[in-house]
Amino acid sequence: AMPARAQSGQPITVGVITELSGPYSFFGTACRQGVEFAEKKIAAEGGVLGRPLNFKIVDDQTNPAQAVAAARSLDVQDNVLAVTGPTSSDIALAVYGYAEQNKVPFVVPVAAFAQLTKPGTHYTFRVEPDAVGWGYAAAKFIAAQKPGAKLALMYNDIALARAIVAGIKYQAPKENISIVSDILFPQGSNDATVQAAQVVAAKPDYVYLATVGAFDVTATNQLLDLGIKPEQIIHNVGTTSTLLGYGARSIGSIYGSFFDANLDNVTAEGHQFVDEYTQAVGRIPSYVENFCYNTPYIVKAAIEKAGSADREKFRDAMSALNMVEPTSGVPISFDKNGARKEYMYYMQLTGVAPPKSYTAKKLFYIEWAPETLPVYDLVK
Amino acid sequence: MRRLLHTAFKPQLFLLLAAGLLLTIVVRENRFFAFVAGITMISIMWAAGMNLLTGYAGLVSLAFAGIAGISAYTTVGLVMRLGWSFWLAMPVAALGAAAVGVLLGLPSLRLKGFYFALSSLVIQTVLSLGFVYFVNLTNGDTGISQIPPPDIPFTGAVLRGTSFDLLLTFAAWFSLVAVWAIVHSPFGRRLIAIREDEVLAEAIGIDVVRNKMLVFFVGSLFAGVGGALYATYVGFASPRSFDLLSSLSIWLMVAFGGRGTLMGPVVGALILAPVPFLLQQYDTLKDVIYGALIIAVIVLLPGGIYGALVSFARSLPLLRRLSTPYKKSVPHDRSVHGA
Amino acid sequence: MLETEALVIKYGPFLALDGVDVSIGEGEIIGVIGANGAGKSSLVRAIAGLVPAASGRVVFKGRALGGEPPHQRIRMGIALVPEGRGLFTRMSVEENLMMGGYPLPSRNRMAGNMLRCFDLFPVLRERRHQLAGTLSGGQQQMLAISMGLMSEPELLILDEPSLGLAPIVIGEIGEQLKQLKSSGMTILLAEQNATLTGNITDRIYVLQTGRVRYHDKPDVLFRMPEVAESFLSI
Amino acid sequence: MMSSAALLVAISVITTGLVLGVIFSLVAAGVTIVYGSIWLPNASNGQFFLTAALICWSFATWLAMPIWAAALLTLLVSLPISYLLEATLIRRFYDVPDRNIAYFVVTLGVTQILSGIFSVTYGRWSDQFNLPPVVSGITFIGPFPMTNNRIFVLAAASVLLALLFVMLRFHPYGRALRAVFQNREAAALRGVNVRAIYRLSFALGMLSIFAGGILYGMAYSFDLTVAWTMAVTAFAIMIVGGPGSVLGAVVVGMVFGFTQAAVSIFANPTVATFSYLAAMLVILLIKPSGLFAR
Amino acid sequence: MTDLFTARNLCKRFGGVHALRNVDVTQRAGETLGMIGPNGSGKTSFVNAVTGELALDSGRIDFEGAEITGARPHKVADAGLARTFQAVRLFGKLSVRDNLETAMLVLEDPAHTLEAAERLELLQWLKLDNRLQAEAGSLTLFEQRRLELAMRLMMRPRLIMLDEPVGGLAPGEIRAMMQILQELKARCSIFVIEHTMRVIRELADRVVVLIIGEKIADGPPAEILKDKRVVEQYLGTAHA
Ligand SMILES: Nc1ncnc2c1ncn2[C@@H]1O[C@H](COP(=O)(O)OP(=O)(O)OP(=O)(O)O)[C@@H](O)[C@H]1O
Ligand SMILES: Nc1ncnc2c1ncn2[C@@H]1O[C@H](COP(=O)(O)OP(=O)(O)OP(=O)(O)O)[C@@H](O)[C@H]1O
Ligand SMILES: [Mg+2]
Ligand SMILES: [Mg+2]
Repeated sequence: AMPARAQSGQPITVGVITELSGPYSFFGTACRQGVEFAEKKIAAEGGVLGRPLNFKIVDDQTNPAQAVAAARSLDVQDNVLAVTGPTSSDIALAVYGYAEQNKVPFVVPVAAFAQLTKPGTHYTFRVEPDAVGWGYAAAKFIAAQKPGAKLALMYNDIALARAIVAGIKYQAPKENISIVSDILFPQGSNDATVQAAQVVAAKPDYVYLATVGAFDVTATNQLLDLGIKPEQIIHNVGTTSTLLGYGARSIGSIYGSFFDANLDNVTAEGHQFVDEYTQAVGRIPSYVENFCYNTPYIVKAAIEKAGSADREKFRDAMSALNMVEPTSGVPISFDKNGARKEYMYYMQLTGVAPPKSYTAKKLFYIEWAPETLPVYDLVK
Repeated sequence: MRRLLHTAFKPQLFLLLAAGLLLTIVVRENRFFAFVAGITMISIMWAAGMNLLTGYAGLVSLAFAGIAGISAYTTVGLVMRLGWSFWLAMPVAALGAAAVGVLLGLPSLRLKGFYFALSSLVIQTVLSLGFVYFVNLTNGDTGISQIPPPDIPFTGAVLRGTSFDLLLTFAAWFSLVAVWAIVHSPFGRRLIAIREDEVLAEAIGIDVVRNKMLVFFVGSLFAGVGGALYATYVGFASPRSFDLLSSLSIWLMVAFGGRGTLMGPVVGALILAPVPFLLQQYDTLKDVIYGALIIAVIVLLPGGIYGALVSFARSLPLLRRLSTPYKKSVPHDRSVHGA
Repeated sequence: MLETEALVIKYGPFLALDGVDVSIGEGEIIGVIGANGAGKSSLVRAIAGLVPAASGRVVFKGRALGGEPPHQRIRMGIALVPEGRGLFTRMSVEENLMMGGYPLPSRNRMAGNMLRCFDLFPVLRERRHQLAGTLSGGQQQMLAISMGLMSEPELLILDEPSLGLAPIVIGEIGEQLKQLKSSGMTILLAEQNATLTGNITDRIYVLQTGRVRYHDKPDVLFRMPEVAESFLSI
Repeated sequence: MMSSAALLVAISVITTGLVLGVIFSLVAAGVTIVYGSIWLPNASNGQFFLTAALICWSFATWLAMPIWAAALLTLLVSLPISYLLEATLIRRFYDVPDRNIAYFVVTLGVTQILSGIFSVTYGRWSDQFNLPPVVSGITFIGPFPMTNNRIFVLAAASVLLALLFVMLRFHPYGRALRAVFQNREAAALRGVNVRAIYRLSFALGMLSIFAGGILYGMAYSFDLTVAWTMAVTAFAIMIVGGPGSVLGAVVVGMVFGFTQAAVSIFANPTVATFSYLAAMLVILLIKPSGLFAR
Repeated sequence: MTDLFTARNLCKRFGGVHALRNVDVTQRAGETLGMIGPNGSGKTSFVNAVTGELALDSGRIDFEGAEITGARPHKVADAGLARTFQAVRLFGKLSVRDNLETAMLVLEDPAHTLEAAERLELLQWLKLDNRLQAEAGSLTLFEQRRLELAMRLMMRPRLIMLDEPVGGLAPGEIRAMMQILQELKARCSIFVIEHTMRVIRELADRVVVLIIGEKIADGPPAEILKDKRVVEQYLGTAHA
């Protein structure tokens, strides 16, 4: 009875602009799943302020112009409270421009661009820690594992990877890590054998991979072919499909993460999410789905804090927000530019059970404040 | 120039302008449709330029979007970094892009027919790689966001909302006027002559090299101006906005509407440009519908939609003057041209 | 050998052939002459299967030809050397000749025929490796005729073979055709004028705007002033 | 005497160049045969390349077929697909003027449809796909360990290319194909069944594109983005090599393969990529009809 | 009479083939020069060389006192030297009018129209005035040859080089064409390649004979056509 009455109010709508087609359709769809799960649960829990909380999902076709158009239509046609959704960073940045110019609150679930929260940002909030920070964390992790380690870098010519590498290169000297090989792949590379050979020749302790999509798996396999040990390979992050893609031979390899079903900090609700998601999709969720699942809760919390569905009030509530991820208990708060308090896990793959799941154990956890490193000098 | 003014006052072109303005006014209340209309106007402009190259000069250049991109990035750079006025930056950028366009057109001097098209496809990929690679100029695949709309000189105000839409409508209309003027000028005739038979063209005193370079310059100007407007209108520019797919879709508007006719590309743009926006809800079917649409048209009306309309159009005096009829080439393999 | 019966050919509404009857006997050389647009090419193209007959029929060796496409008709023994020569400009002379012998079952027959063509037109032997497109106009014509011969046709059809040839070569070709005739080949010759047809043909059909206007032995025909006037060589 | 490190890199360049080269060549050969006879610039060749890999993957994962069976079956599947396309879309343009343009539009439509379908199906299931190795184990070439799987891919592709080459060079079909390309009516008059040649070329082209896709899937894990890169590469190779010339496709394909393999040796891979595409344009300016065009 | 154009020892080889060997040709203003020679003797190559289609190995060409060696075809046309092609070449898909107007572009005077009196009488003379709307490709060969001629005359050339102008025409048409060429003399100088001796005999003031790329004779038709070598290697006894 209680929920029924609660939802009597007229609905609050939040726009979700994400990649349901085009090159990023995989992440967009995964993200949509996460959002929809949360939407259902929130509805079941009685919505927010006694009003239903709806998420209107629009396909941006992995195309900036489309994304901007979508933002515009959500803004002016559906008059949404806020927008969220993109998983591809340049798409997110396109929407960012619109959001900041038109004063539409924008909650970015999975996009690691520091630019999304550059100084002066007012309406945008980034849930995922930024890429430069990933690099920083990697350096910290490697130093903790093996003082004075020799590190090889392999990365694609994409902004995300360049940002990560910038972070590593900034922190490495401080941790006296020596970078023995630094290999950039043009976009559309097919083969990494030669580069792998170059890496082998440089005799590193660790190889840090910031490559994308299928090429990431190819590169990994070719490193292993040339005799690099799984334990020496560090993937920038691990999503379920790639971790399974690496296959049994790369058990022991390391990857960065922000949420993992195998972590022991996963809450009851977290486990419920993991189970339901696995049920529905046939694959355990990774940090991507997790961020997308948590985002509606962040929105909900902010609305409750604001006590109304007014954009300005909502925005203020967001920046003053102080909560924990319902799935993992990791704290969530944003600085004045909307950057989330940074944190990162490093996990080690201990087993794979394709196509459904894998097991892994935590090696390392670190938290730090966004201002710890000069992010915006490192990436323009 | 005189000719241009002269053309601008042709009643039928005025009618077009009126129609365009009307559309802009009608949709102005709904900013979403207004935005889609705006993009369509830019597409019309691009299609017009592409048509000049493809339809009249017979030079299929699939590096078109790349050239638009060069102009866009230059404009943005000049405006956002050097603080130039858009109205100074845009022409400079467009001219620069046009110069590059001429450069990239050089292969067409040796490569005949569709062969040039295929090589331009490769050129486009190189440009795309470039946009990603020269991070400090283009901000790589991150793209550049918060691009300010054009300023209104000496007022400190900026051009936004409906006034910007109106500007785009004018731009689109003007590009049609320009194409019209060119096609009906000696230059236009030379282009057609070159398209039909280069050797004969030279034998009757037409400087093939010079005219080809010229048309690449003019065509690229359309690309450039369009690019500058696009970036400022969308407020964002990234390599994805100016990639091979963009080139192809512009070219498709021309082929779809009808090559070598003034109105064909307009029709093409009016139909194809809005499709992806209006189908945003149908993410699973969108591409299939788009593809099927293209195939259906080319199968049913090989001359493009407008090509099919022309015969009918001839019966209407107004359209007749608007249409340089679609010409089909002789059914002979040596003319279906290749290397 | 071959008859056309009330053959009609239309290009859209345009009537190119309007009920033409010609008959060619075994081992004859038949001429078809007519001004531009008279319908010579249309006639021979119809016989070769390049254009469909709107009505009427083509009977070859007692058998009515239906919709057989050119590639089947050449295997029946009908070879057309088309107007405009139909060469493969970016292939060597040799390769062109090989294409001429495409229907032949055996390679050595191909080789044999090629040698005969080289004897017929020695210049082709010199130029065997030159691209056909770069041959002079006349050389191309010689190559075209040779290609027709390569497939050992029973009926060889030539559409304006004398086009662009030096007078002496026209004479030679005349001689060659006579030889081919004596070796039992049947030949149909479409020409603008009588320089070639005049002295070697058994009978001549004069086409005018899609109809057979006259049909008789050359000497008889050319005694008619109106024929002589418009077709006798200059 | 090279240091073993240098040797390792050197051999890796050679082997990688070969593997990439043969796959490029195979796809380019498919493209060049089709364009070099029907005047059909198949914009969807990349998508079909991908289709092959995906079909093979589906057979292997869903039907749990042994990989070699999956591969063969996929090759077979290409035939009905070619036939369907030929019968529905390709055939009707055989007599159309400017048909290369018409074909480009049509195949772009096909590309749109296929990529649309893939991005909402496979694209949503995974962001990368892997085929199990055909053969396991590693063979040492000097200091360089090469997986037998890659050796297999190299061998298989080479055999297919050899077959194609021999067929086009020594079988009358090869000459007939070029003849049809140059002057279709004349070819018909010389006894060539033009439509049969068209059909054969199309099927043959699709077959080698499919083979390329399957072998690529065996050598590398792949995702949907591979389609466009491959499409452009194949066109580039065809232009430089000359239409209809399998030899050209092979030689230029190899050059492309080796260049890509060697780029990382240079200071800056992206610049290297620019430079070889630029080199391609220069070659075209010098010999517009393509290196091996007749 | 002044020299209209002179070609000094032109040489052109194609691989082993000598298309032209030290060919010297001079034509005076107002004179009609004929060129004959066996197939493949280099006649077309000569024209191509003069009009810039073909790059020479060596040699020098002057037109109206100015050197045009190696000038691109459009420059040559600009200079007032027009040529036709052995196989008729027109903008087949365009109308006769468009063909003509395109040919007039070279004059670059904005005022010019097809309706200008001088042009109208030209068209009447060539009997094209009532075919203006027809598609050039659909004309009969004879009409096409006339259109080709008209297009060149639109360019107001001083010299026009005709490569086998009566090739493929029926005898009646040939007579008509010869009549046209006779009248053409009044308008500009003519250089004509032909295999039809009557054309040479009746039109040419002087004939040049090429054989295997070499000039072997040069003189008035009457003598040349009796020349032993010409008869043996080109005309054949039938014609003598
Ligand atoms: N493909 C076609 N479409 C339309 N009309 C055509 C076509 N081919 C020929 N014609 C017309 O048919 C008539 C006969 O043409 P055809 O070529 O048979 O005459 P011809 O005697 O061969 O002339 P020529 O001596 O010029 O070769 C001509 O009026 C020509 O214009
Ligand atoms: N591009 C080329 N490559 C090789 N050889 C060529 C080329 N062009 C012409 N030739 C050769 O040069 C010679 C002269 O050719 P040209 O066309 O000038 O002869 P022509 O006198 O015009 O003969 P015709 O009277 O038959 O037209 C011929 O032997 C021809 O084969
Ligand atoms: Mg004819
Ligand atoms: Mg000649």
